[in-house]
Amino acid sequence: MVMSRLQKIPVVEEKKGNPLARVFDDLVRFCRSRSLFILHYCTGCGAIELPPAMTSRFDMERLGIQPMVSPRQADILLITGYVSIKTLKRVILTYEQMGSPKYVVGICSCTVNGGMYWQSYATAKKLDEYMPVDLYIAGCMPRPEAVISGLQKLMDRIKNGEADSWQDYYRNYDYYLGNQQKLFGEDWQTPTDIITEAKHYELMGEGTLGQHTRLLEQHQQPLEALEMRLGHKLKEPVE
Amino acid sequence: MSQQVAHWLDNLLKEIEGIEVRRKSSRRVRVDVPADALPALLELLQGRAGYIHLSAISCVDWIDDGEFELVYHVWSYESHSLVSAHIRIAREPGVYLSVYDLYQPAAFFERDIHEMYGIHFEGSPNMEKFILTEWDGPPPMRKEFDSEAYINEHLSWQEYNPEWLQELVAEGGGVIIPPEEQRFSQKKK
Amino acid sequence: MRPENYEAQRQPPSNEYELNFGPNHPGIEGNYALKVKLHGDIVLEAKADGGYLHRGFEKLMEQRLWIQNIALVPRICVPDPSPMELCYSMAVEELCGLKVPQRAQWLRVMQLELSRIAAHLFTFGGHAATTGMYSTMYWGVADRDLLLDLFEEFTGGRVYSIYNIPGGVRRELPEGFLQRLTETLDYIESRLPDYDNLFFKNQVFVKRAKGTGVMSREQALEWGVTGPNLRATGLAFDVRRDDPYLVYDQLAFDIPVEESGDAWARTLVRRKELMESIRILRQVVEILPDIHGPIRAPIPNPLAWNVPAGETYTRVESSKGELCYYVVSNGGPKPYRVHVRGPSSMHAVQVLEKMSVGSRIEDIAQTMFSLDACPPEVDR
Amino acid sequence: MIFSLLDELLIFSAATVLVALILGRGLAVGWMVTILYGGQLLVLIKMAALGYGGDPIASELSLSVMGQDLSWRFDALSWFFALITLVAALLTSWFSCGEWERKFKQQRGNVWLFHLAMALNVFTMLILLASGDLLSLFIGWELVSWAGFLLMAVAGGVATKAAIRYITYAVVGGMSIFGGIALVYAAAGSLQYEAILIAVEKMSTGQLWMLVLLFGSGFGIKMGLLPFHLWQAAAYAETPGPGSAFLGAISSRMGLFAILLVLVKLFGIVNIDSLKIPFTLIDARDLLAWIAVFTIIFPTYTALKQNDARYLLAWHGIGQGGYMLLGLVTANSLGAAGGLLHVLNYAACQAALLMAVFAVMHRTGTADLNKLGGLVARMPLSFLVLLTGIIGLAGLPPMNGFVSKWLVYRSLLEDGMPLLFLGTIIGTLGTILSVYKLIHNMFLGQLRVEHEQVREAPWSMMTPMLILAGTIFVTGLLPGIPLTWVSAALQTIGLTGPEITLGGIESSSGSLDMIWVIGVLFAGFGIGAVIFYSAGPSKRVHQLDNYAGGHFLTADVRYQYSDNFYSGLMHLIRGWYRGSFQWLENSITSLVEFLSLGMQGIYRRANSEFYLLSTALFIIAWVVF
Amino acid sequence: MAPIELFIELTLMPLIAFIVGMMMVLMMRRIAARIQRRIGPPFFQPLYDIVKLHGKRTQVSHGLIHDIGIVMAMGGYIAAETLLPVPGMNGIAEKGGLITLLYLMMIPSLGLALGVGQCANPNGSIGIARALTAMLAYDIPLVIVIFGVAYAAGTTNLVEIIATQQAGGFATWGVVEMPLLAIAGLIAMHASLGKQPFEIYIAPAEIATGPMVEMSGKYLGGLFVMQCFQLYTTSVLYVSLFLGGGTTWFDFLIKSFLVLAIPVSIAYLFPRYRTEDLLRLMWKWPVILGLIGLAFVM
Repeated sequence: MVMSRLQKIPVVEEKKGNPLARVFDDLVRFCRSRSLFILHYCTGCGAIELPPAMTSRFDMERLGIQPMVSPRQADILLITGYVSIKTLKRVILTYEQMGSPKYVVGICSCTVNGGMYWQSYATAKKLDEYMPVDLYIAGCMPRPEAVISGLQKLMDRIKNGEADSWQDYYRNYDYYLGNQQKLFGEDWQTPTDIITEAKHYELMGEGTLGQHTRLLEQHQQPLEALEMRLGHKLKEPVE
Repeated sequence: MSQQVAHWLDNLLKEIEGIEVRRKSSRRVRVDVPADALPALLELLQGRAGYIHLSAISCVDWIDDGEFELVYHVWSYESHSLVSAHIRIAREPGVYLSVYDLYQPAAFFERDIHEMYGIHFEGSPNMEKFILTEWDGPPPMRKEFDSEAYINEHLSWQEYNPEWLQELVAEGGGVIIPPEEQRFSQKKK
Repeated sequence: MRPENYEAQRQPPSNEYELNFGPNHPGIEGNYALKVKLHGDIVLEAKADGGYLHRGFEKLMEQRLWIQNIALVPRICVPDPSPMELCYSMAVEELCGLKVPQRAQWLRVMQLELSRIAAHLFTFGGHAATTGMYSTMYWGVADRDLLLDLFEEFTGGRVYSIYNIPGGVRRELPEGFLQRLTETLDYIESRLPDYDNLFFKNQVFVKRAKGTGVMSREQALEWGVTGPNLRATGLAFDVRRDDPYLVYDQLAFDIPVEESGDAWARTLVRRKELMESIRILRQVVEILPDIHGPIRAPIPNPLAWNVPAGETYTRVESSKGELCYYVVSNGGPKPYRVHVRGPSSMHAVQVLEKMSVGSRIEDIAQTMFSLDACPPEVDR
Repeated sequence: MIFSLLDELLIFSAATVLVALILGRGLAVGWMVTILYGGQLLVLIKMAALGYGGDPIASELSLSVMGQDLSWRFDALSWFFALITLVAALLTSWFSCGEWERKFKQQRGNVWLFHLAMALNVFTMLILLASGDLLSLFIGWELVSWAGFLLMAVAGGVATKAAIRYITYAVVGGMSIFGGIALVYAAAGSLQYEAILIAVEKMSTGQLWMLVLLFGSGFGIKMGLLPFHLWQAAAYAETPGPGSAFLGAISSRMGLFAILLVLVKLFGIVNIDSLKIPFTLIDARDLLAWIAVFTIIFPTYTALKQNDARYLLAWHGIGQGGYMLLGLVTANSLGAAGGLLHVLNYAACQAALLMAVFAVMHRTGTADLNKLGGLVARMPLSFLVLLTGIIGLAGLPPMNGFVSKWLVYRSLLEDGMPLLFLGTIIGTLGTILSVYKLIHNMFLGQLRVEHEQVREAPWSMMTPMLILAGTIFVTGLLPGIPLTWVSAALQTIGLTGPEITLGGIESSSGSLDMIWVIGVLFAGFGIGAVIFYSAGPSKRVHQLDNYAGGHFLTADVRYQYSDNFYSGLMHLIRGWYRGSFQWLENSITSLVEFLSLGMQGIYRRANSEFYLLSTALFIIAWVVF
Repeated sequence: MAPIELFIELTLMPLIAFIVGMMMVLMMRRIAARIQRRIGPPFFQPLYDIVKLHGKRTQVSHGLIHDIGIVMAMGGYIAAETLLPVPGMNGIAEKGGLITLLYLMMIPSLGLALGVGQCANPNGSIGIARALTAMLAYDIPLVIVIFGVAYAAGTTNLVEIIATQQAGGFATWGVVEMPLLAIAGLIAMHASLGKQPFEIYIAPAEIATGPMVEMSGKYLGGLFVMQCFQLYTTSVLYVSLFLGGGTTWFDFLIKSFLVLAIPVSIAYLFPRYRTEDLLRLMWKWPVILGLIGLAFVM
């Protein structure tokens, strides 16, 4: 179970000695909890209960929650229901494109265990095999009230600094990648280079590298950023 | 009025050989034709009887007979009746003619049947995959495709066995499912 | 697709470029994609890409009991689930030769029309949002919620009501429900002038919607367009009237028609249909108290129910168009084959592809929403 | 005989031509010529006193042909133009040395002819600038025309066609000027400036009209004024790299110089102002102003449609000429200074821009805006130069283009000419639109796969580009330096300059201090940077790691939005590109002139609101409906 | 003026602009919520958003120009605020004037355009192309208005323009003396805010928020900051041109908020135009009004 596995990982949020820095950290965490941008991505049928939650009747904006269009802008990835395998690839790409701290909320029973599509060949059953999930809101489909109260719970956890499962994706990338490879085939890769990113942001963990990432490196030519370059000798342009 | 129309239709349909017409209700007519007579039938229905709306093409996999059944549902906006034309084609090699030149909606249904059943329609404008573009297994709607086995192989389930339940079971309570009745996901692989 | 092509050596030197609409795009209804090739802002080629919502319903239904499938079918079309239940129930009834009691038929009509109003309000919201008018969306979705409250009250479910079962309906109406239904209808009607002023008569909207996504009646018939989209091209065809089911032949309602066949006409047809649905519901409210009797026909033990062998094709007018089920039974406890023909399987794929070509990038989203395409119906 | 400084300059220049002619086929001729241009520039700098109001320097050489005295001398105006010419020549020649030359040779280009043509151009331009009377002016004029032709035709092929079109125009222009000179001679009996100045006072309106038309159209052709602008874009764009930059920077401005000399200095703005068009209320000066405004608008919007970077810039070159003329025609201190300053500013911008474009072309082999993209990661310095150039060209702070355009705007504002003002702003907006298209399609967006390995341009090309970029910035920061020269130049043609400070100008009705503006701007950038960079590190990603509606991007697909860049705008204005100037080129009817005459006529009755209103309504009706 | 005093002014002016701008964003969102029958965000919501975005742990950059673009977007506005006189503080308004201010306000757009360009996202590029087209649309009436005001005041110095208006109390306000120009200016200002029906360059359903599409974390935060400045600058400029600036902070802020409330209230009642409809509208009515107004001024 993912939750128990998560608890085994030491949380490396070292408390800074400087009280000013701590106050600042608390402020940022507070703001994070009060300003949540949801990605506008209807992955499944639970999305039908999001417009009511967002619009006049339940008005999520009063809690600082508002929808955003592209993954770059968003904080929360709502997996609203079953994810078909085709969608799951996009969801993973989208998740990797989002800026951390990012939170995944699995809405509907299907994200927990396949729901009523447990027999279906086309849907993934266990979302947290492929990406760390912060919160499940079960139900088929959960009412807007449930969605909002779930998000409020998430807000509390963000404020207390507990919702950091996004770090788990970096620290245990090998595990997630392994599951992804199992489902999508060995040559699975996304344009986002999680390993370099983990190194860049100092988020490497024991589980970042492993046999699956080695497999990935065999297949993938990592996409290096197009850094500006000047003067140094390069290969002759391909004619 | 629809009764009259149906009689008129009967006369019209006699022009096709080997046809069997059954009127199921005042607005539903079932027609069974040999596979090679279908294009002629549809042409007749569309051109002379006003059945211009192809409502759907359904496919049934009669695996025991080794045949696919294709059902063409056409509707007439004039006589307000629906004709379902049934044909049977051999399961192997599973090739049939496209009716796209008669009915444009056929393109979608034929494409759908192609990816779900693997039947190839000759002359259809687009036989590319649409829904299962990233699927490399066999056509899933065929009866021989066992989706549970596929899931077993590729996917796994969340185990739900919290401590309180374990305690309950240990005390002799809870629901204990005999192994043979367990859902396959809980079986040992 | 799988990004194996990163090392490609060259790009075609061309003035065209590609843009992906969806699956994660606000201009797309649900989880669906449209790959377009553009020059400037003119669409040269559009390719629909579905399957993101594929669950293999037809396969699933073959693996489950007849009665279990009732829980499955509404999920095929999320914004307008009730016709799905009805269509499936009608098919099973036809195979078993079950006679549905009168009261159940009236209750089903009530559920269907409520669902139609809810679906149309939702569509207006979505359509308005594609043109940047979020206020209509906020209003429409909020007002739809009142209808969902009614659903919850008489069926127990907000979105997926699962109210129809083969043989009738599941529950009797609660006390005083018709009164509350009337009040809600009054409220919705009183809101309509506001919607008119904000949305339907809004000159900017009219300017954008007129001439967008035009199809002629001939094209519509050729492409297999049904429902409000067909009626917007001037053909008064409605399954409820022309291939009647339930008690629709006992109800008085008009079939609204527009001639121009563009996004504006389609919106207007829905707007008028909403009025007609309210009219039907008012008739139901009037007649229903006088109809007594059982609400479902007796059915055998549903867990061991072998439906007689046979096949049937049932049609229902959903809010999006003609919805059909082709059900085959081989006399077993599970359906041998269920084929779902959702109206959007035409609208969202071929029609959208054809109408997008030559249109502008501004209008793709509007075209899709004005067709009221529902991707889960396509993907199943 | 003691040579004056001017003689030294001319001899130096002639020597350069000789060196190019004789040694041109040898090695490193480019460097040699470049050094010689540097020498000429040094001599010019020795004459720097001219730029600060010093006395004119005459040449010792004077001839007498058929009773006409020919003389040459330099004053502040000539010095100002000569400075731009020589700096442009030095830098473009520098640009051409080394790698560019080698590649040009590989592509079967004639380097010898190229350098010779450049040197000839410089030499003839100096002669023109030094002319001391109308006859020497005419001689210089013709020499410049033919030297220009030579340079344009070097590349052969399309370039020759364009050059022939140019020379046709130029010959017609020469005829017209010759006619004008003949008329002047008939009236004044001499071609010396002093004699003409006296004669002008006595001339009849008809005569003066005739002269204004003859000289105006003759010089206007060189400047690319409407409706004589059609030759210019193709001719400049097809000239080989550095030559194109040189011509683009200064060549057309010879026309402006001549207009200043003849129309402003000899005939006098006041006299032109009094030339009323019969039955209308506009005069020749308004006519010139409106021609200038239309010269801004039409070529700029033609540039917007170009898909070749060189053509885009060449069309802008025509448009920018309008600002200079407009500023000078307003003839108040701010406007004239703005117009003349714009010659310098624009020359720097245009040379930098064209060099950057040719640097890209040197590396990628194309200037087609649809075949480029994303090059900022590979050619960052060229990007920087192009960016500096487009900011200058579009007239945004902190670059120099802003100062000169600001002066022109202010002068129009003070004179109360709203429609002219509006016209210039429309032109500026069009410039902003098209230069963004330029930089976006070349340097921003998706890097094409075949450009993955492209390198930055070599230093022999980069250095002059960077010098120019620096010039653009410095003259923007300290516009007082060039404004002093401008002010001195204005005095020689009888106009007064504005009150100058180091950072701009002082004026009772709103002053400009670029040091403060730029200081605050950069302080703002600094604060912005502090806010931005304090927010934690970011990580660079590859461009294929991008939002595409949730899809995976692949490198073999083109995602770059480039062709028909302003498609929304084009939906409205596409119909307005009627190619009427092409038609005009064939038949000499001038529709635009007529329209502008009509509009200006109504407009000039400025006190009557009714006329203004009807003008406005007329324009609106014409433009919108 | 003492340098230290000037320095304080130059620091305070952008700071105040930012704080007031955040309140304006809040007002905008609250007005939207009211029209949509909602409650709307809490008071500090704009601040929460900005702090959160700046506090993101991972941020995605597409290159140096992407970074610099955002810096330019913020910095340009910070600089522009010092040219915009507010009660008691003139900053360097006298050294730049109206035309400089207008041009300085284009710097953020230019920066943004460059930054977005490097993201290599076609949605962003289309968005920028549309934004520039919109600029071409609304700048033409705006320029007529600016010309009229500057001509009537006889100066481009904003301090003097304000002083002229304040000289005779309400009767010498620009809106009283030049009502037609004031109306044209309001329309142009509405368009420059990029709210519906002029919201062609964000257009989520068409081009997925256009320029913002690749902006994450501090990049998006920079744009939020820019939006605060934009709202402040636009409304304060309008107040300075037509409503006599402010004598005290109280009436100055009231005027600014009221002016901004007009376009914002209109915005949420309309869908967006197509690009050419926007152009046609902006080149027709505001220009006609502006020219007639101009005729009265001349």
